[in-house]
Amino acid sequence: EGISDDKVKIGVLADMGGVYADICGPGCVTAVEMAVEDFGGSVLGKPIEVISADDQLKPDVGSAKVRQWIESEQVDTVAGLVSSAVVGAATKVLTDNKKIALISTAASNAFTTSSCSPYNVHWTYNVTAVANGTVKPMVQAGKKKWFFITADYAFGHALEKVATDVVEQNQGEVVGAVRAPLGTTDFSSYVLQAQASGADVVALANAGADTVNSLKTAAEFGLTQTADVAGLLVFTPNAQAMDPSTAGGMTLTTGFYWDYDDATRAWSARFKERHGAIPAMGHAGAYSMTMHYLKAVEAAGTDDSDAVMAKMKEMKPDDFFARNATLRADGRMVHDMYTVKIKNPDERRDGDDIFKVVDVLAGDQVYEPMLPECNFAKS
Amino acid sequence: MSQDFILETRNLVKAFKGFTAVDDVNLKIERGAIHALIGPNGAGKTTVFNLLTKYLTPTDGSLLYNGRDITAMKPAAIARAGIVRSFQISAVFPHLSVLENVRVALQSREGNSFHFWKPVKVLDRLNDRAMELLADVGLADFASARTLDLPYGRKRALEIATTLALEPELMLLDEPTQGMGHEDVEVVADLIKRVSAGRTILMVEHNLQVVSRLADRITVLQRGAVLTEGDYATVSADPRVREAYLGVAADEPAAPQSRPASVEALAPEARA
Amino acid sequence: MATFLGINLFGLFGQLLVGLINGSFYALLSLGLAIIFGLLKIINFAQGAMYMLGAFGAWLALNHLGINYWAALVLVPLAVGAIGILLERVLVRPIAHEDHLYSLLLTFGIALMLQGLFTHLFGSSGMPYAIPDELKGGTRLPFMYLPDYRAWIIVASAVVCGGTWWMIEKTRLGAYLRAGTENPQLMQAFGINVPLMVTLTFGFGVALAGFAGVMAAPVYSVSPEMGSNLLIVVFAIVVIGGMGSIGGAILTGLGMGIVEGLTKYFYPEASTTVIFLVMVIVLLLKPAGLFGKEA
Amino acid sequence: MTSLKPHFDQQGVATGGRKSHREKIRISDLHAFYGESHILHGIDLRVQQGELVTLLGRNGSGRSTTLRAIMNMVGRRSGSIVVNGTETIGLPPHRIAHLGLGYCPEERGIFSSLNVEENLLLPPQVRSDGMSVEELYEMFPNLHERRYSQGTRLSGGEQQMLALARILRTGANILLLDEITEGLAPVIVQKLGEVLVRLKQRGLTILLVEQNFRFAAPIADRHYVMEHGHIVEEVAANELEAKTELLNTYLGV
Amino acid sequence: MNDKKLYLALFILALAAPAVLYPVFLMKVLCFALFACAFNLLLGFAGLLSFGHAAFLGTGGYVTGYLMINAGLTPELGILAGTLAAGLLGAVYGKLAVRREGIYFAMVTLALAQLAFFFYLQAPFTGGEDGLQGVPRGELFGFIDLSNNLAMYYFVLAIFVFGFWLIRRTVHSPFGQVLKAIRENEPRAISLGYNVNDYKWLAFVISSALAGLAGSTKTLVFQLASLNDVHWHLSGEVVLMTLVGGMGTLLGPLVGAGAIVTIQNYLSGGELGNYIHIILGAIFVVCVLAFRSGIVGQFQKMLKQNF
Ligand SMILES: Nc1ncnc2c1ncn2[C@@H]1O[C@H](COP(=O)(O)OP(=O)(O)OP(=O)(O)O)[C@@H](O)[C@H]1O
Ligand SMILES: Nc1ncnc2c1ncn2[C@@H]1O[C@H](COP(=O)(O)OP(=O)(O)OP(=O)(O)O)[C@@H](O)[C@H]1O
Ligand SMILES: CC(C)C[C@H](N)C(=O)O
Ligand SMILES: [Mg+2]
Ligand SMILES: [Mg+2]
Repeated sequence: EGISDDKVKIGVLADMGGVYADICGPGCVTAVEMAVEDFGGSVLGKPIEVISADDQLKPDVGSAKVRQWIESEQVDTVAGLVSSAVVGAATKVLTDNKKIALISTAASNAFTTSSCSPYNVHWTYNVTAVANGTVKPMVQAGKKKWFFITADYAFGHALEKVATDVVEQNQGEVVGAVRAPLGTTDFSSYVLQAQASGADVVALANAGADTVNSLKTAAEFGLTQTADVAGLLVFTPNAQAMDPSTAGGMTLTTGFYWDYDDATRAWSARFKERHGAIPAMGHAGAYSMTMHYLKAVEAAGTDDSDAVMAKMKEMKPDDFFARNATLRADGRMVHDMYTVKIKNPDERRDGDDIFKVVDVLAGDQVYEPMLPECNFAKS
Repeated sequence: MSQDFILETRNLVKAFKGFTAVDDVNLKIERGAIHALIGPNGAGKTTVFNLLTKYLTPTDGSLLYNGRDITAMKPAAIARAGIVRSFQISAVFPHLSVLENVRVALQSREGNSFHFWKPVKVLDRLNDRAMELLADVGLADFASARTLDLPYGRKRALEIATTLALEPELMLLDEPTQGMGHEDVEVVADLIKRVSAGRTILMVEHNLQVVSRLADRITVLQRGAVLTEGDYATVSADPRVREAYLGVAADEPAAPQSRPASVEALAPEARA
Repeated sequence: MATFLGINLFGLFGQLLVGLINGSFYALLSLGLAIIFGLLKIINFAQGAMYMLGAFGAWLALNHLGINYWAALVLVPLAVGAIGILLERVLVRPIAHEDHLYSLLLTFGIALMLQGLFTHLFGSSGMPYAIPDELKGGTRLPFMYLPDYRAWIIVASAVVCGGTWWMIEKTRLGAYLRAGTENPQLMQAFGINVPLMVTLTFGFGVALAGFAGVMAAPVYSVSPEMGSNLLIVVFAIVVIGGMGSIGGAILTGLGMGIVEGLTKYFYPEASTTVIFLVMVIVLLLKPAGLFGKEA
Repeated sequence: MTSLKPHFDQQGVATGGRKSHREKIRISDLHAFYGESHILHGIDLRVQQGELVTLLGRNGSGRSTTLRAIMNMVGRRSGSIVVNGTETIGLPPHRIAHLGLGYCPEERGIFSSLNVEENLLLPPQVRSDGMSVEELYEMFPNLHERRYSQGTRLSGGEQQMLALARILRTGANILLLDEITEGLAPVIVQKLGEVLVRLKQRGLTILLVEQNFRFAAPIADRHYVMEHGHIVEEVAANELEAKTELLNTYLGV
Repeated sequence: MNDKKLYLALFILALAAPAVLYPVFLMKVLCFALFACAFNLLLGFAGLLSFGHAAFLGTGGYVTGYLMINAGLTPELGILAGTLAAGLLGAVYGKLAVRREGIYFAMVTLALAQLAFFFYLQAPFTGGEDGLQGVPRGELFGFIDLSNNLAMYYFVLAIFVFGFWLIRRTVHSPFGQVLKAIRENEPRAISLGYNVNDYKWLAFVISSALAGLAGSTKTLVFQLASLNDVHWHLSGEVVLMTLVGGMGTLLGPLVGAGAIVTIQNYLSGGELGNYIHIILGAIFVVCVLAFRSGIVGQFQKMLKQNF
């Protein structure tokens, strides 16, 4: 009972200098720190401490760090958590040690399905949500033939798979797919293959620079004129890196957009002031879930993981980020998602004005239903 | 077939891109002799040498060693079979001690060279033999010196000791006295004479003094082919040799000087 | 559509052409590396970072100085070359006489620092750089749509590579360079200012990477990581071509672009590995590389 | 012997109307170092125009180092080296060459990345009156025959010829020659002797390091004997006979 | 012997270390130290720069990990299997690589390692970039529970001591003597009748097997085998460790591995992570410019000068 070691210590594990650093790196640390400050810096009279580490996008580095935090630095929970590979390894260590994983940015849906755990919390989005959000309406609107340019690693494969399911469930057809190694600089070969396939939609099942580069090449080779190009997972920094004249008009799904309403704008302004750039969805998610965690600690009167977890699932998340939200028993936070269109150059006020929200998707329509075996409330 | 030849080349040819450096050479090296290979620059001496030691592969022809065809053997195998060459410039292991240099050579006949689990002490039983060899070449006092620090002539001596450690039947020496001062030339020449007992030596040498003193038989190469062969007197009297190599008019007598003792002897070597 | 053995020939032509375009970048980059290695015996692991500097240079020039693509094509390589000269004078020179391994580590360190610095300054997501208006659009070939800019890449790279090759292999200056690599001391005793020559050569090799960077900016995203991924591939190309062979680096660069392009078509997962497979095979069959002189 | 003897007296005859200094090389108190090791300990020597001076000594006595020090190719050097009236102790090597020096190194320094002809044409001309390529090919027919062959593919002796020929083309009028007869057939050595005499007659100044005393003796005007980095003796050509004993002890001739 | 005393002191320090330092950190240092020592056997004592040594570390790791998960081996057998597998791969790769010299040798090893990387990336059993997660540490000889960090630590220490001893023995053996001769003057060694390629090959096999041993052990410690273990960055890192410590010295790689792992550990925490590339890069530059003979090498020089 009470607070172990007389403090609540949160470790932020993120990519500080690699390709996802803009998506959840130093920014995630800032977001968590903001949450702690907004919470008042202490809980149940004990100080809250934030430490952070760079996982270098390596599972071994990340899991070793988490192990060290738990075994010798009294960390109570780990937030951030960017790349699915790292998160997979880190959550194993956390679960073994009964510590909570606050996953804000990783895309895989495995953490609440195939490798679900009573200590995983997955907050912002996942591959299913973005695939459903983006793919379903397009297939239903008559774009039946799909081609995938997929990042050749677990995340890309997972995204391609759920998207393929969505296409097929809606009587569409996948006419081809090509797996490009992570960090491919030249996509022209793949774009030509996509072009030759005669697809209506070429879906980019990749992330970060890969998305930016593949889209750029698609535009250059005229693919954007003969087919729709859909970025399945696009974070705001990536969207900013795209040439507005080619990206303009592209539809995608996101868990958060800074310019949605006054509440998001207010928080985002504070974030930008400290971080120097507008928040990506993982940043906002990290803030939101840290807040929720701390509230649960306060409500539970302890930082014991099981008690806190129970409280987190019992309390309803509700803030500028989590709209119409519930934290399911499997650890999946289900909330409103947004269909957005990338703005054309003439629609933009400035460099931060990139998305136009065109639709709000209810969480339970885009996230997969809970698997019975992951319903920890029952077992 | 009265003579015993340790090494024979049959119609040896080496052609480099559009250039035949060795052209149909038939050499016969008599067992126990000191055989010298001389000839103008670019005649193909070094190339023949490299062919004999397998640093080059013949374009055509064959090599016979003790009657056995060795044309296809690898360099290291040739060495183990008893043909060992010395190099033009100090081929020593600079950061090993003088003793270790010789020991490495002795070790190659020991059969424990792949034993990485044994302590190096097992090599100590080679020390006596190594010291003997060093004494033979006058290096006994330097056994523990670092080889790098030896003066040039001593390095040559060490190299010969190392070569002897392999107990070669046939030693190949490429310009053993090149770049040496007169003193060292003497020392090395004496050494060669001494170690030639019981083995065969084939050498390339431009220093005629050394050749005349040591060689039992001389083969003169020119433009890749054998010009003539014989002992020093015969060869040096051959007008073709004198024109192509020695560089004196055919009517002047050519003879190597004995030890120069006066300024008279300080004249160019080609002069009488 | 024309097919042969079940392969779509038109598709294949497209892939070959695309491979050639990529190969043009490889050729430029490996040429720079080959000059620096072949002539100065410096293994410049910072070459990738210089390529990245070239691309960022173009971006900065456009966004902060209002310098357009065409001017950047000239100015940025000069600037990158100047940075190279500075690096050579200040950092590389002091270890010029040490084992090659050290120059490799040093330049690797420089590359890390530059990459870290740019990530710190500009983030990791990359910057957009638009294709210059003059080269927007493209030509419809029977088998593919060839963007004008891509055609320009082939032309520009061919001119620069060819000119460089000619200069090194066919002129007196080139002979000085080649000889200077082998025995700088003696060249200096012949009256040639070798240190200056080394510096300028390094600068030139690096400027080539900067040039490639500017060329790349409109087609690949301008990001801090863009060079590091490319580097060991380009290095492999230099080795396959035969270290020290200038023509070898160029031809192998083009060739490997094509090999990689075909792999992307038939077995994309292996596209980043195929070059190493080629390297193993080549080195085992031809120790000094395809165009290298055997020792 | 007379046939090869210079046709002028020991002082030589100044040829050419150039207003250059009679004293071509003046070295005083030269010290040279390789890293930590102190090799030359205060060398003093001078060479007049048109003179052929040799440096004699045992292996390792510092003769090559003296030549290298003149070219500023040693680790560090101090003292004074005046070439053609210009102090060179502070000059970088490439500037020194342009004072009209031609250096033929002991290890020959043939470039393997260049063919024979490229090697021959490589060193920039430092003066206009060097020998022409045709003349050189005539002198060394082997080189002509192998002119498109890679430089280091030449035989040892051929490389030696190339190294010498190479600097004769540059028009350098002060030659620093290190063991140029090494590994050459007697017939070529003889020819080289004639060449050096001819060069001298053209007014060139030659500083020669030679192991082959019998080659050097008849053509040299003076000899310096070195030991352990010092100059221990200076012998004029006409004193040779008188000093044979002495030379014997120094050189073991 | 002075050496012996130093080793003994170090050993006692190592026995006591977990009382002060986090055992997993120490184990990481030991694993990388063994890796670097194995690498240095090639670079420092045979003059061969392998730029693909991660392939062996990774192979050891993957094989051990796979067998521990799927075949339920005891840790000692798992490690043995990983080591043998790495040695076997080393035998094949070595056969090809020793035919080339210098930078070409380095490039062949790099290229072969890239092929290995591709294999582990694509092979179905490796878990792609997730790696092989959740490798059990198991019970040593069936009764010592290694999930206890201290027990694991002493096991790792024993492995390291064995590896180090073997390297030291190899260096000071008849075989080591020949290696040294080959490094000094290869043509001469050939002319003395040595098939130099066979010697280089054996050194390569020993080195790769020991690198595999390090990888197997590391997998057990971290319960994870991942693509980073076979990535060329790691091959580069081991060069750095060796150089920082002092190549060609026995203790150098140990010191270098300790230094680099410590620095990385320190940098990966918190705000500094942002600068990790800049700082690591600066370390490279400073090392190369100022401390080329490495920490141990520099130290030895100082000793020589002052005594
Ligand atoms: N690898 C090669 N490629 C082409 N030509 C070569 C090669 N090696 C030697 N030659 C040529 O073959 C001829 C013979 O060379 P070799 O080295 O055998 O001469 P040599 O008799 O040893 O002469 P020297 O007395 O000058 O050393 C020379 O003209 C040389 O240029
Ligand atoms: N690069 C170097 N570094 C260190 N010491 C050197 C170097 N070169 C020569 N030495 C040393 O300098 C001394 C003089 O060498 P130098 O080459 O001048 O002798 P030399 O009289 O020309 O003899 P040789 O007949 O060997 O050419 C020798 O002791 C030699 O070991
Ligand atoms: C976009 C990225 C943050 C996704 C990440 N690569 C993952 O595997 O989940
Ligand atoms: Mg606590
Ligand atoms: Mg020869």
